[in-house]
Amino acid sequence: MNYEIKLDIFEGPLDLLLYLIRKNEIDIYNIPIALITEQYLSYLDMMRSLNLDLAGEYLVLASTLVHIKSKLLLPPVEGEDEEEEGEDPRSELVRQLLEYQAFKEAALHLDERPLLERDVFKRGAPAAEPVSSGQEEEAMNEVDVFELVAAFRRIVAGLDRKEDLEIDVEKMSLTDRINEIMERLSEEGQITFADLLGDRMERRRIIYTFLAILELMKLRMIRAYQSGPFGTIRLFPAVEG
Amino acid sequence: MEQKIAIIEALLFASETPLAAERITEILPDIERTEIVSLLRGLMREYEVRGGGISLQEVAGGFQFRTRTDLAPWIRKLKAGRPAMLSPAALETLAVVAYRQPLVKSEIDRIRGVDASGALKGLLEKKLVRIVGRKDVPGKPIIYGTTRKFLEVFNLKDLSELPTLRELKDLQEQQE
Amino acid sequence: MEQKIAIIEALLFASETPLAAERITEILPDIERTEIVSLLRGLMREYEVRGGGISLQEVAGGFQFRTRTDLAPWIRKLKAGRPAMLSPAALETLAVVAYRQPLVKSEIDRIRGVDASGALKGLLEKKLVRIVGRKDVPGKPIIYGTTRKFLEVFNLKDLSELPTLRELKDLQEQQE
Repeated sequence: MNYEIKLDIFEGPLDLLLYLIRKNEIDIYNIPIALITEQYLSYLDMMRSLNLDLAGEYLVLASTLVHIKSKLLLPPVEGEDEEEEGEDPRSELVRQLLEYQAFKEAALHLDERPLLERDVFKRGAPAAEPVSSGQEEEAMNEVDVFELVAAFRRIVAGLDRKEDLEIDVEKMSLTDRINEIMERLSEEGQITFADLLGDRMERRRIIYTFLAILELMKLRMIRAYQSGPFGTIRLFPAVEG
Repeated sequence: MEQKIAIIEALLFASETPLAAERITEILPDIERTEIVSLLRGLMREYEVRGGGISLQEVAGGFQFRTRTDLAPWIRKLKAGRPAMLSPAALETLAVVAYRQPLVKSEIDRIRGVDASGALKGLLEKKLVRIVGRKDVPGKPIIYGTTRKFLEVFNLKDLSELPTLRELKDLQEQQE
Repeated sequence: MEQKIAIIEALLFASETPLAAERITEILPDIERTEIVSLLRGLMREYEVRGGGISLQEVAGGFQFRTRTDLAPWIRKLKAGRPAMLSPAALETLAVVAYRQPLVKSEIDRIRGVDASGALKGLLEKKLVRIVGRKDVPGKPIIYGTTRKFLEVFNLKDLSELPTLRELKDLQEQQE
């Protein structure tokens, strides 16, 4: 049998460190780094000997601890900045630990609340559906885009040929402009190039607006007229054929 | 109120189906079945006398809380404005249009592997998808794209804000 | 019971999600909003005094009938299934998102000291966390926040009801 046990006693290296601090009844503001580093490393050894998969983050914190330890051993360097001299090499780690501890507590508080479907329950039966008139305009729920990507991913996963997975930001920007132009044209009937740019005269916006117009002309979706050289460019929707 | 009646009331409320007296006896084995039945009848009367919006009714071999029948017009009003949910087929079609626009229907059909006509019609009616134009190829097929309402509903500033598949995959990888 | 209270009670019972006073005002336009709120409070008190299995609670910006907390053991027996529990990793991630929102994933990773991808995806799927937008910095990372369902599940009226996070000020004070 494989030892594919996931060691989920600790939520990560910070959690392990907090555990060691508590176990040794240490003041978090005055961590004896040598002792804690030794215990931390021996814990990692134990995890390794059990063939447990060790997340990279554990090793990162190990090296941080060793680094702090060595800094504490060095005598204060002469000529160093006044402020730097007083800085405890442990303070950044302490700050991180305290922040993490605060959220760990917050998580426990969340879990203590009366949770729906655990401690409190809503009406269980689905409400009897009264026949809707169907006349009113349907309101739309705000749908999370996560569901949309997940849906797209499901389809793409089923395709033989792998579709191009990435969003082409350039293409999307162009499509945004095309959509905007068509919507404004259907509302306003005609529009000038300057109107489309508005006050936002950014280089990218100008380029994409211009490309969108070219694309729409190519698709025979719009017609563009210019009142003479350097004149105003007016856009009209092409008559649907 | 007596604790055992409170428990029965909570069970009736939380149950997904009409609750039979037998089922309650299984959960409260210390109480006789006959007592449970009389407690249920008492509860029914209490709600009837109270004349509130909820009544306890005997249906399909069990007991269930329901809204009073004569209040149906208001409930209908509540449900009428209810936000419509997109069906999985609609959501998939919308996803294809959103990520691949501007595109023609045959492209949607090809990617989804089924005919998308129905879903597409629904999305057009909901004004999430619109006709952008016609492609300049034989047959002049209609080109589709998403609308401004699509951005509103999905809380997006613009299309380039759509999450990429890679971002979703990155979230997934740590799963196991 | 007065007819308007009965209607409100029926609406609360029929609604799938917590019902806001505003929504009730839309359905009963002849009643002032302030009156509706006081009728709701009255109804809450009535259920509390009665001490039955159901109580009316203010949650996620609305009002909703729920079973009394102390009766959960019996309802769990009825539902038989294990209650949906969140893992410690999911709870920690959720706490970070709830208190620090809107925020990007790298911030969650930094605070927790581990990669939060798996937990984050689980929370997105459970609809406790949602994609709010993208941050306007290089790479345009996705911004996350909590949902209305988060408030509903954790029995919170709104985000301000979250207990205050133990301040990190302690550190500075200790060092002085």
